[in-house]
Amino acid sequence: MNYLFLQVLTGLQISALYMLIALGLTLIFGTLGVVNFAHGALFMLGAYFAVVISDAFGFNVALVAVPILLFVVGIILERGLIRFFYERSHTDQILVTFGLAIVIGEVLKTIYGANNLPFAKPSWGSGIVKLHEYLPFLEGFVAYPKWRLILVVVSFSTVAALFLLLQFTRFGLIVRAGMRDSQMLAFLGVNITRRFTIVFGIGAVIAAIAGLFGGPITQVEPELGMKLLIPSFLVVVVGGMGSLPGAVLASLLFGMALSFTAKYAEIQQIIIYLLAVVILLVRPRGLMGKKGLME
Amino acid sequence: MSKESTSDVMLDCYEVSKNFGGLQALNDVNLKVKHNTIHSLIGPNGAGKSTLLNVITGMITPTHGSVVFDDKPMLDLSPHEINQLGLAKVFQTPAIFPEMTLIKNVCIPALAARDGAFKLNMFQKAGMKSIESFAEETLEEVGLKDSVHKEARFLSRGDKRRLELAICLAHRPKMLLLDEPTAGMARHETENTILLLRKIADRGMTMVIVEHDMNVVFALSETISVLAQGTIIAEGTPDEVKGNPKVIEAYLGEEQE
Amino acid sequence: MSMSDNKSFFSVKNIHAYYGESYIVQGVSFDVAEGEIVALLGRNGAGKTTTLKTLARALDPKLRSGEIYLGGVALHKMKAHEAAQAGVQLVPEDRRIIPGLTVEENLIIAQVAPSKGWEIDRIYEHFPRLAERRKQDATSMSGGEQQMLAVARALAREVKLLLLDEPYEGLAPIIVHEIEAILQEVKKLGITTIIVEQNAVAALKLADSAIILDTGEVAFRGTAKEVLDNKELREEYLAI
Amino acid sequence: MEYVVSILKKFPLTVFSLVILTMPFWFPWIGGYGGLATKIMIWALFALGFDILLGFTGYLSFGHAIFFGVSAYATGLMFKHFSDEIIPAMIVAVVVGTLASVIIGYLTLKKSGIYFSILTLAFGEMLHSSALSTFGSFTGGENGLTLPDMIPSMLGIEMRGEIMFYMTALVLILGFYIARRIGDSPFGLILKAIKSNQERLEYTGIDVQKYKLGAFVISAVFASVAGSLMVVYEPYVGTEYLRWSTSGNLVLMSVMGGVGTLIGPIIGAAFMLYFENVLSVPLGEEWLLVLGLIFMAIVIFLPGGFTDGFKLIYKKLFGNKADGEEK
Repeated sequence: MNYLFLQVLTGLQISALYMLIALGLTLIFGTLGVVNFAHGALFMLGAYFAVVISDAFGFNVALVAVPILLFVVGIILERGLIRFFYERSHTDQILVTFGLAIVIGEVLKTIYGANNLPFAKPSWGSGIVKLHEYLPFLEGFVAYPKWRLILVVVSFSTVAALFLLLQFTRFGLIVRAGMRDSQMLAFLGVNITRRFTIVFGIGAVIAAIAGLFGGPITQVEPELGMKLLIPSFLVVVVGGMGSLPGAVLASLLFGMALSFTAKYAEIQQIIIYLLAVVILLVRPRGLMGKKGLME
Repeated sequence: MSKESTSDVMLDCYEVSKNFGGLQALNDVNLKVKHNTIHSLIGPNGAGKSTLLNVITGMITPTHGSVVFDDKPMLDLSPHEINQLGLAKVFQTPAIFPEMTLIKNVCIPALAARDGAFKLNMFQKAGMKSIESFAEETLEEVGLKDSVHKEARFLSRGDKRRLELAICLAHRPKMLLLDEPTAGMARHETENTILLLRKIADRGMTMVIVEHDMNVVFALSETISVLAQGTIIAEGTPDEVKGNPKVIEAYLGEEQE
Repeated sequence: MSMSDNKSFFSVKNIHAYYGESYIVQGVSFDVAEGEIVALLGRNGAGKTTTLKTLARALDPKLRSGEIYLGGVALHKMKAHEAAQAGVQLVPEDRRIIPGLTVEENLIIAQVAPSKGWEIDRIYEHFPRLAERRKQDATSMSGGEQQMLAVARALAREVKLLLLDEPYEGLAPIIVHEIEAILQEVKKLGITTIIVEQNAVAALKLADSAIILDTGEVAFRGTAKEVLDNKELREEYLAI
Repeated sequence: MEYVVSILKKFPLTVFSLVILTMPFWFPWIGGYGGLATKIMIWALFALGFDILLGFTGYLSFGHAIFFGVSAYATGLMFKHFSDEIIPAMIVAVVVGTLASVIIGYLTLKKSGIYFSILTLAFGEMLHSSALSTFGSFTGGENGLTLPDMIPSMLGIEMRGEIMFYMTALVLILGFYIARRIGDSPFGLILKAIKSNQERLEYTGIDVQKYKLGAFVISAVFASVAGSLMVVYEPYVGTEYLRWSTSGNLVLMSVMGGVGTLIGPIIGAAFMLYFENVLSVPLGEEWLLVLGLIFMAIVIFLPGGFTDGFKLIYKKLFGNKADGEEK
């Protein structure tokens, strides 16, 4: 029982970070139709900002400042670069955002060097949680790092918040409608491009949250963006491009697969790629993909 | 005009039905197209004409029914296999290779006819000459001789449709499917197209034409099938169809006396 | 209705529009009086839908030159959402009901941007069928009901110019009569309307006047009756 | 100038060969050195093959490091366990790379667009990860496959220095010749049609799937030869040979040079290696940043890459005289 519980918990914790990054990716793809290879770089930017700001002013300041900063960065990127690529091919989008990812990575390397920046957890997030005290079905002593639990909670809360925003607000209604038929919305007088700019900003904010809470677990170094982008992209594609529930489902699947193969390093190293390849070959549009997208 | 001598059927669609998530696009459609005839398919928008064409060309699989072309069953064949059997489709919006010159556009089907669906002819240059001169002849036939070295995307819309016709002819098909061959053409272009199609048909080509322009339909067809709401409501010669009250109600519109 | 005092309430001056490199609308000009209902006719491929989309200021087709004025406002300088806010309402071909949204959400979304037309309750009064299905996924409705919703969605906005693209397309004859009845009701509202319909006879029943397009140019402008009475004209351009 | 261009057009292969074979004489003038010239040849070959896939068919593979890397490992293992003779090693390497491409191509080419890119990326990372851990005992794991004191030879002649350069240069010239022949052949015509309008092609009686696989395998053969030559040149197999970054660099150089032109990716490869090894000295640590910016600028403003840039400049300078160019 203990073993199973811990495996699942670890699976959730691994999923949590993938989920956050994949969520931003798929949100941007689903609304703007842009394949953003720079999304990993945005996440990395979030982690760097988080380190720098919490070193100077403490983590609690970073908690507020980093999402705001990334929102601004997102808006600037969308207005200054991405919007010119709406009409270009997906290949061109991949190429330009790939270039952007390199540039962001190199800028960070130039400023902060190629080495890992130490990311100190805030005092309220360090230490362990004695799970057996709360969960009677666990036997003996079962502890788990507190920060990892926080990451899981934050991640699922972000998913829930995004879901609520999209499902129950007027802004969400417009965005959902825009994902399905943005041209018709324009015919109804809605300035959908302005909303889409905000969506890009929200995608960047989610990347900021991932950086804030994921940074202390991963290492904060200039390769981080690409390192997480590749599996996150797999999550998005396996989930079905543009499908938010698909991204959640696929990240859970990946997290569990990684957690349950932990004993067998040889398999664990390749399990997500193997899963991705098999799923995509069986279900070409991913788990919950819609017909006609990206084909 | 009907040629009684060849009563054999070239294309036989038998009880074809297609259901798109609850929408019955085709409902037990039977369509027999005879050798060396021009058979038109008319009906209001949304009646299922494009669906039927897509079933015939292998783009979609019907829920039920069978399609036999030249005595060979065609369901489960991929589009290129159907094409290799001798059935070519002229699309409604011109489907061409926009970045290529006209001659190259037409060389491709000529190569497909000569080499089959796949051939590793990577080092071959010889033989291209005969292909090219054949392509040129085909372009001349549709009246595009003067622009063989132009890039296809710079053609006018009417010329793009001619080019597509040339692409289909270069494969030397047994049967042509034409989806609204005169849509978007000016009056005189339409008349030229009628003459051109007539000329091609007279050399022994079987054609299925989907068309809205009744002038074109009546000028060309030996047989007309009228599709409405996914079923064939009438079939016959132009005169028979013109007078059919069901057809007037569903499609031609009530004539105001 | 103030038809006579404003002969060029809506005015199109020499517009040229392209789909990519395809030149579709080739210099179309016409005027429409306030409250007038015009049938825009022509054979398939004559450029009718492209013209309507150009008037609604869609991104594609691209308007390369020409001017469009609605009540003196220059639409040709606007984007689609600005034109819609200025009072242009397109009921597009194939209806474009937004999938994944309920009937009610499809109506709410029409009232996000200024200016509002009918209140949703008023729409439900006039379209009881939609009221019954307000919570249903809109694209699960029948074609006729979706067409009803498309018209209702336009009325949810303040409409100065209604553009109807093939309102009868793909509908069974009985349903066509139903939609016809609805459009006759709409006609009483006195909204300036341009209707594109391949079923020319049905369109002319509704319209005061007609424009016939042929390969991207205006081939005829006159009253609906003139078209119905002129057999040659119909054969030449409408093939009926 | 016009005269120069007309010669270029009439004898592209001769001009190309002359430029390549005289490289040891002129390359040092601009700061290059012998070893770098060889490395440029190898990457140019890799990029040249890639252009048959990306440039002709439009399929963007993010996993071409697979074939480069797999064949590099095969070559290394042959050297380690068999002999230092390069001919058997290279034959085995190319066979292994080709087989891999047939399998992976068959599985991935049914998808297009982003799905194809991501699937090839996934295959690449899968192999990279498994080389690091699963097959670590064969591949040397994280350290790469080291071949201490190995000097590969061909028929007893040691392959290093200028001999290695000329051998590689000849392979590249042969590759360029083959690629051009393919480009002019019916096969090449059909590949280009895939990029132009795949659907039309299917309705024109062409088995598109097989042609795509053909292009994929040909590009993988080029990649395999390049990967094998890399180990001959430098008897060591780095783990990064299989990594996404190798595929990424390949994409960078192809796009910068100009895809679909064959010569473009070669120029792109030369530019990138020259940049990395020579210009990086004055630029210091930030050279990759500058390269990234150049790449972005090209994607944004000059989607045709350097070759398109040359054409534009030529047209600007010589106006209408250039009209005969590039139909």
